[in-house]
Amino acid sequence: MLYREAGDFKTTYAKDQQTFPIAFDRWGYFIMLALAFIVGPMIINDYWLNAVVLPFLIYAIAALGLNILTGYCGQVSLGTGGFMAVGAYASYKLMTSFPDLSIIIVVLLSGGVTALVGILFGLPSLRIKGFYLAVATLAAQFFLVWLFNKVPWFYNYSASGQISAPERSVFGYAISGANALPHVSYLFCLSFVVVLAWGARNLTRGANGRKWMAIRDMDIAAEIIGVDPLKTKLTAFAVSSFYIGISGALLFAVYLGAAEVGEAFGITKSFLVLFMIIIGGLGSIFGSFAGAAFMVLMPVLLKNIFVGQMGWPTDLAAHMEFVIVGGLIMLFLILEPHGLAALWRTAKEKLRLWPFPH
Amino acid sequence: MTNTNAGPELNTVPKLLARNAAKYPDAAAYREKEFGIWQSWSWSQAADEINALALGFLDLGVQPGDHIAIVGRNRPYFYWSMVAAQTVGAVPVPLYKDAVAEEMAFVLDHCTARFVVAEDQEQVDKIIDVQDDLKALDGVIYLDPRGMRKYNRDALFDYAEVQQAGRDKREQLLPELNARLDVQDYNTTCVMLYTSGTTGRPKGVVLSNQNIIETGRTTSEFDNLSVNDSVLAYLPMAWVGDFIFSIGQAYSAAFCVACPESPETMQHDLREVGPTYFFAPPRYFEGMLTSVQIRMEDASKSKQWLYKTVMENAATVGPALLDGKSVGLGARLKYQLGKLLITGPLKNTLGLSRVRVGYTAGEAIGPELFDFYRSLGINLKQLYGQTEASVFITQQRDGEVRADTVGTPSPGVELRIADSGEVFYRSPGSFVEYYENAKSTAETKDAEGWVATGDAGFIEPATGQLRIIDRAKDVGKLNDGTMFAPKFVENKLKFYANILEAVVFGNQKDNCVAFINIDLTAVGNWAERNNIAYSSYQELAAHPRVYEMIQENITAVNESVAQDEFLSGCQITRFLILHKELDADDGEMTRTQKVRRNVIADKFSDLLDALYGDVSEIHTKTEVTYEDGRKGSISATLEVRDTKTFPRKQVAA
Amino acid sequence: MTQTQTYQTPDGRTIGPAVMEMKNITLRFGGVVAIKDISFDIREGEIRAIIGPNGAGKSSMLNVMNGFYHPQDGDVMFHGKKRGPMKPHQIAKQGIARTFQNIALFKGMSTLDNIMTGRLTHMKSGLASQMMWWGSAQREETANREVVEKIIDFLEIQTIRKTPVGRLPYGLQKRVELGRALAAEPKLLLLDEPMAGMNVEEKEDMSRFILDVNDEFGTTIALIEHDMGVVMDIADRVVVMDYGKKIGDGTPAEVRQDQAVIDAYLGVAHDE
Amino acid sequence: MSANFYYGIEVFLNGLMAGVMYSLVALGFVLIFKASGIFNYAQGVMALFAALCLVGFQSGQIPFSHVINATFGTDIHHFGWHMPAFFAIILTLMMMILFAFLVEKFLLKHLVNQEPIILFMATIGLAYFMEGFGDLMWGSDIKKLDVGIPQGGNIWLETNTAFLGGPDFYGFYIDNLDIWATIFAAILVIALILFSQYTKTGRALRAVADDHQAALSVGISLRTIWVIVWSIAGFVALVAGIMWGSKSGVQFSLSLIALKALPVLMLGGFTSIPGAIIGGLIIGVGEKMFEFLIGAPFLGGATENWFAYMLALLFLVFRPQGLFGEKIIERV
Repeated sequence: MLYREAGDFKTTYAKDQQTFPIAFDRWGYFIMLALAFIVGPMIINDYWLNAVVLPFLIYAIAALGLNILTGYCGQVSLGTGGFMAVGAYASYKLMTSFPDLSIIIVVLLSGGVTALVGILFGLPSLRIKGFYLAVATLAAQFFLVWLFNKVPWFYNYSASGQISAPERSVFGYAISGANALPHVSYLFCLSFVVVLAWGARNLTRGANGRKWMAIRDMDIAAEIIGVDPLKTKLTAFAVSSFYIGISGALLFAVYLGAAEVGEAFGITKSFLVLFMIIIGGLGSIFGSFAGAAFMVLMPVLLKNIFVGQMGWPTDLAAHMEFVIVGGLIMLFLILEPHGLAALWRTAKEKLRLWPFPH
Repeated sequence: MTNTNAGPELNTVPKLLARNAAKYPDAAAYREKEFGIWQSWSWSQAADEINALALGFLDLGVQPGDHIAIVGRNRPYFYWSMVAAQTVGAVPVPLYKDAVAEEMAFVLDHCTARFVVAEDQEQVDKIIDVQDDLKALDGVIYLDPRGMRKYNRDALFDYAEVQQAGRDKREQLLPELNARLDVQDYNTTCVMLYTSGTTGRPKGVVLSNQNIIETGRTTSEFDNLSVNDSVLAYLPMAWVGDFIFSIGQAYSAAFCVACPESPETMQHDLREVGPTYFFAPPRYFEGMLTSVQIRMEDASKSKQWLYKTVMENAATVGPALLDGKSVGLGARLKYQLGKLLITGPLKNTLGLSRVRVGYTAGEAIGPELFDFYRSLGINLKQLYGQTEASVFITQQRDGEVRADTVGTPSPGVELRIADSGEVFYRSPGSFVEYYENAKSTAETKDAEGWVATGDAGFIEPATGQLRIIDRAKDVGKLNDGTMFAPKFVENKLKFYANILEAVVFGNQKDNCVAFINIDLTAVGNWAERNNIAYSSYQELAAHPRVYEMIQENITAVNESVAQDEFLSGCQITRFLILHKELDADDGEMTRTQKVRRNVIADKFSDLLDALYGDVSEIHTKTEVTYEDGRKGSISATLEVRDTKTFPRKQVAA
Repeated sequence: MTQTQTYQTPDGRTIGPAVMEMKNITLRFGGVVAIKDISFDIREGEIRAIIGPNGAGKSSMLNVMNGFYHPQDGDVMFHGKKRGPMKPHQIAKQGIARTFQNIALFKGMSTLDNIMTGRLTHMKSGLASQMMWWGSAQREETANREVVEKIIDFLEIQTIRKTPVGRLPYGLQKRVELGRALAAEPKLLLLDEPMAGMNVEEKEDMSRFILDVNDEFGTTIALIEHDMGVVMDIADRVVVMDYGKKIGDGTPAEVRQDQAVIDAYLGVAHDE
Repeated sequence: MSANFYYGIEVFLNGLMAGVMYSLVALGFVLIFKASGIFNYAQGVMALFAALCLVGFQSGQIPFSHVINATFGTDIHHFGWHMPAFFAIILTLMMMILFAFLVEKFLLKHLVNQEPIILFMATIGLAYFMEGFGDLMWGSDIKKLDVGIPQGGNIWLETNTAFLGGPDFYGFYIDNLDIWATIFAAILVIALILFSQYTKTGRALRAVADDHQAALSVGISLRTIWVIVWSIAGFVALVAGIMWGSKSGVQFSLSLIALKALPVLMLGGFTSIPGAIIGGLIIGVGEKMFEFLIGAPFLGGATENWFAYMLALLFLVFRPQGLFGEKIIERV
């Protein structure tokens, strides 16, 4: 209905292949960015930041990462929590061992470290496929968590076995530690999200993306037309882990501040992120965001309803949340197996054809 | 009226090209959807391409006055070929690409073409088939080499290679080129177009630079077309309209000519480029409207309601706004809201949202059809013209648009209505002569330069707008002496979505009868919704319920015909629905989709007799030509039906 | 059979020396012998057909040719060199492309993207530059898009450029798959039953495309079919297989005369 | 022989016992996967749910009492009667059958012909749902489950094996519960095999595993088959629930036995019943022995968490088709 595409035509392949080929979308995107960067910081407050915005941004990165591996390359992974832990502990070790190292570098390096670990656990994917691989990734999950638990070196022999983020700052603004200001950490994470999302989009629309999808859709055919399965899968694992590692680092350094591997990066995290991409939509950048938003907002909402409105004890509310989350996931898979992204796509198609139904 | 002076500065198309290349070097001159994107050429690039090709022509030995035939779908390369031909003093002769070999042979032979620029293997094969009869033919230049690897190269040239040769030999050939450009002037032939002609062999209409350039200039000023405009070139290149729009006007106004990827994707490409200047025959608008209605029928109830209410309001407000009449604020707001919700998106999906000036012509157009597009806010107007006039005879000014007239005389055109009711005109655009056909020339164009249109019509005293009734020669008399104008009735019939074609007979008879062709899309869709099964056009056409529908339509038409003081005699008493669609391949229609009344009359003489007889059923057998050229025959038993007629309105004394 | 001097076909194409030679190939699955001691060659620029009844081992032979199966005995010579143990994707990079009997397109992608995957062997740009969508990556993308668009144009599938292949009718999917193989600009193109399950019209189209490919790009083509009909019209030379053995080899004319072939086809039709 | 050696054997035996438990859960997975191609992540939660219901019925707890109290401010907890274990088990079994029916009706029916991964996700959703539901219904406090299976070390075995080792070996300590579990498991497995071999339904089940059309030809609708399979899986879950429940109390962590069963599946293959059993035993023994020999002494213990997975992983890398799967010939 809103689209006016007549006369919006492409004279070069570069224009034809851009992310938002339709001018209307392009403008919408830029306006949103502007709002996020300019208006966002003004209105952001502690409650929203910690309850919704930060988790959303950080999990969006993880979701992007997992979506690259599972949604684009078709390798189901249940090890996300473990890889986030790698990111978190890497950043912790880096921050504590090199106090002067810029936090930005730290975060990126943490991603790099995670990528390496990812490659390691990705190796079996050449021979193990489908569910077997999914289960195999649990090995990573459990082993890594156990590792960070059992080896004191990782948590600098602290008595509690916890890790806690020292204060670090960018351009003189504290973004981790006690004195971090909401809008600063907001902008910090936002920048990461934007850059990484952009990168993910580029990777998935180009040669790499096609390799990944080829492997996903029909690995044998892919190999026969010249796609090296191992190399391709490993890139997917590496890139995906890089993203997940970064989100782990941010989750720990910027959001949590202190973490104990068991409950911060347990298997439930793996499932949380998995749900995000299922509900959001496999193989879709937009889906990663939609899913993250959904999975972050819903609990907040439910909490407000049951605890806030109905005055239930929190444990009951928690159980109720389980019921509803589980129910919603089933509902979603029944109604729209391809997630919010697919809903969005159909809606958009309808708008473009409006007033015609098809 | 052969004019002796060489005319103004810009008196040839190549000069216009040079002007544009200098004045708007970077403005888009040509676009074509190919390889997934819109390939574009600026005016300077176009000039370069054309000159290279022109030099190539010289290299091939093209002489001034040679005829170069061009056959292919609308592509920049062929427009360039035409201008390149003009540049070297040759005469471009665009042909219909779907013409069969014989038709092509006739034209090529008649104009003694020395070269043909052909699109692809398909066209080349046609020419090879008939080349033995073409003494003058020295070579064929093809654009798409595919499939011709093994062809004998002697008389075959690759378009790109010809251009390359031209570029390579630029230095040595340039002087010759300029020399040839210098001798050209207003009187030099610009193009030769063959009129398919409703009867007899095609005639080669010779149009001079003056014809094309003056028409182009004045008419683009008329609608103030400019370098910012663009047009979609999708109609046959051999048709004068396309030549005027895509060369005459395009070169004088320097606007951009866009070519679709293929005929099938035209609709889609139209939506992509969104031209600002658009011409289409009524058929096209009809088809578009039909598809809109069909698609809306599948829409949800609420959406249909919205569509209905919005269109109702738009129907009154839209045209009013276009005509600059004053509209109440409330209605205006409603219209804007509708524009946001329905009409805007609709225009967009149809690809017409940027259209600033739209024309239709060729046949009468139904009021509701006309109003539909006007209510969308599309400035759709009518013009009346013909090849011999370089198109424009009359056209409607903004704000003076009506469905039943064709407007006031175009700039520089004088009109005269003969006592016979036939329309005559004299204009800078009127043609020089029919090529090698002094006889026909004399018949059509008298000493003072008055040209007979062959159409009967009259000028409304009040508005000065011309109204066309029918082909002059078709206008006849019923036995009771009242006027018989078949087209007038046929058009009224064709306004109904169910009726694709109608052929009415009655000259020298007591009463009128009609052959009907149903519209397979519309009726087929209707059949689907009423789950009526059918396997073929023939079966659907013979269906009793279809007959009933058509009968109702005809009765309605009779009622309205009865209102016309002159033509109330033309009510239809009996009709039948033809068992086949009238088709150009069977010679029943012209390539421009006009019915060939007489051909049909004797081809289906048995049916005609049945209509004037009293049988209620008739068995017949008809020969048909399939797309691949094979012949076959279909036989059917057709029902003949009587229809209700209405008392004539008395001629006001 | 393996004379090496080049010659001209009646319709004026040049047939060069052997591109690929199969030497005494034997392939077993466990106990089952799929291919038994078969030798033949494929010469540059020719259209070579391998025909035989269902279960004759044709597909297995194709899988050996592009290295998906590894024969227990015998050598595969490519451009005169013996081919060592290689992975299929390495062999693809050597310039062997193929299509599949039961279409193996990437369902999740558009026609365009599917054919673009055929270009992957020609795309080298690094991860980083792709992530940035800068320099080499974008140039490469555009350059290859141009090649692919030519193919799309060649196969006359412009209208479905951006349609997800899952939605396409069977015949078109086959065409897209051919496009994907062509995109690799292969030295040797293997077609696995290109006309299987097509109606007459589609078969005609496909044969036209196969001939055009061979004609326009001079691509060497080896194709498998189980019904003789169409193949005999387009192939230069034909290998006939039955029960994993070679029972005939030569020009269509020769093969038609061959008694063993006639028996295999007119005799009791056996399908597994 | 040193005492350590015998302790090693003891660990080995305990490993076997644990392995049996794993197999029990794995069995549930295999049954469902064979019949419907669904990788039922909820199997573990089903065990928890079964156990919760069982305890609930036995102790006459009022379902949803917490919710009711929270919403209406009431303070109700028990009906005040105690139900004999036997009836409670029957009741629970009915519960599980009802559950199977509901799952088919509201979930599976709508997900026919979806990709396996989607179905898998759905079962994860189901797991979440049931976990929350179970807790809402019965409360999340740790409950003791006792259906009369003898517990504690088996004295007879201990005393009669004490002589084996030296002075500091006191005989094998093996929990009666484990022994009973083994026996039950054995019976269960045999029963299942008989069922699938000799009953019409059983054959149908096997047919479905091969292809769905075949199943229909046997004359049983796919949907009934699914209900049956899920009921059986529910029954298996109940047994597992009882064993694990009586061993370590009924609580959330019980649902994690699912995670224990997964490596077993990888080892034994998703479709093989014997695979599930052998796999279970290997894993059970393997992780106990690894912990005993390497984990505890050198790695700071708690290696059971991941050892099973690592083992399965490595194993698969070298034998992707699992223990009993036959070699895959890939075709194109």
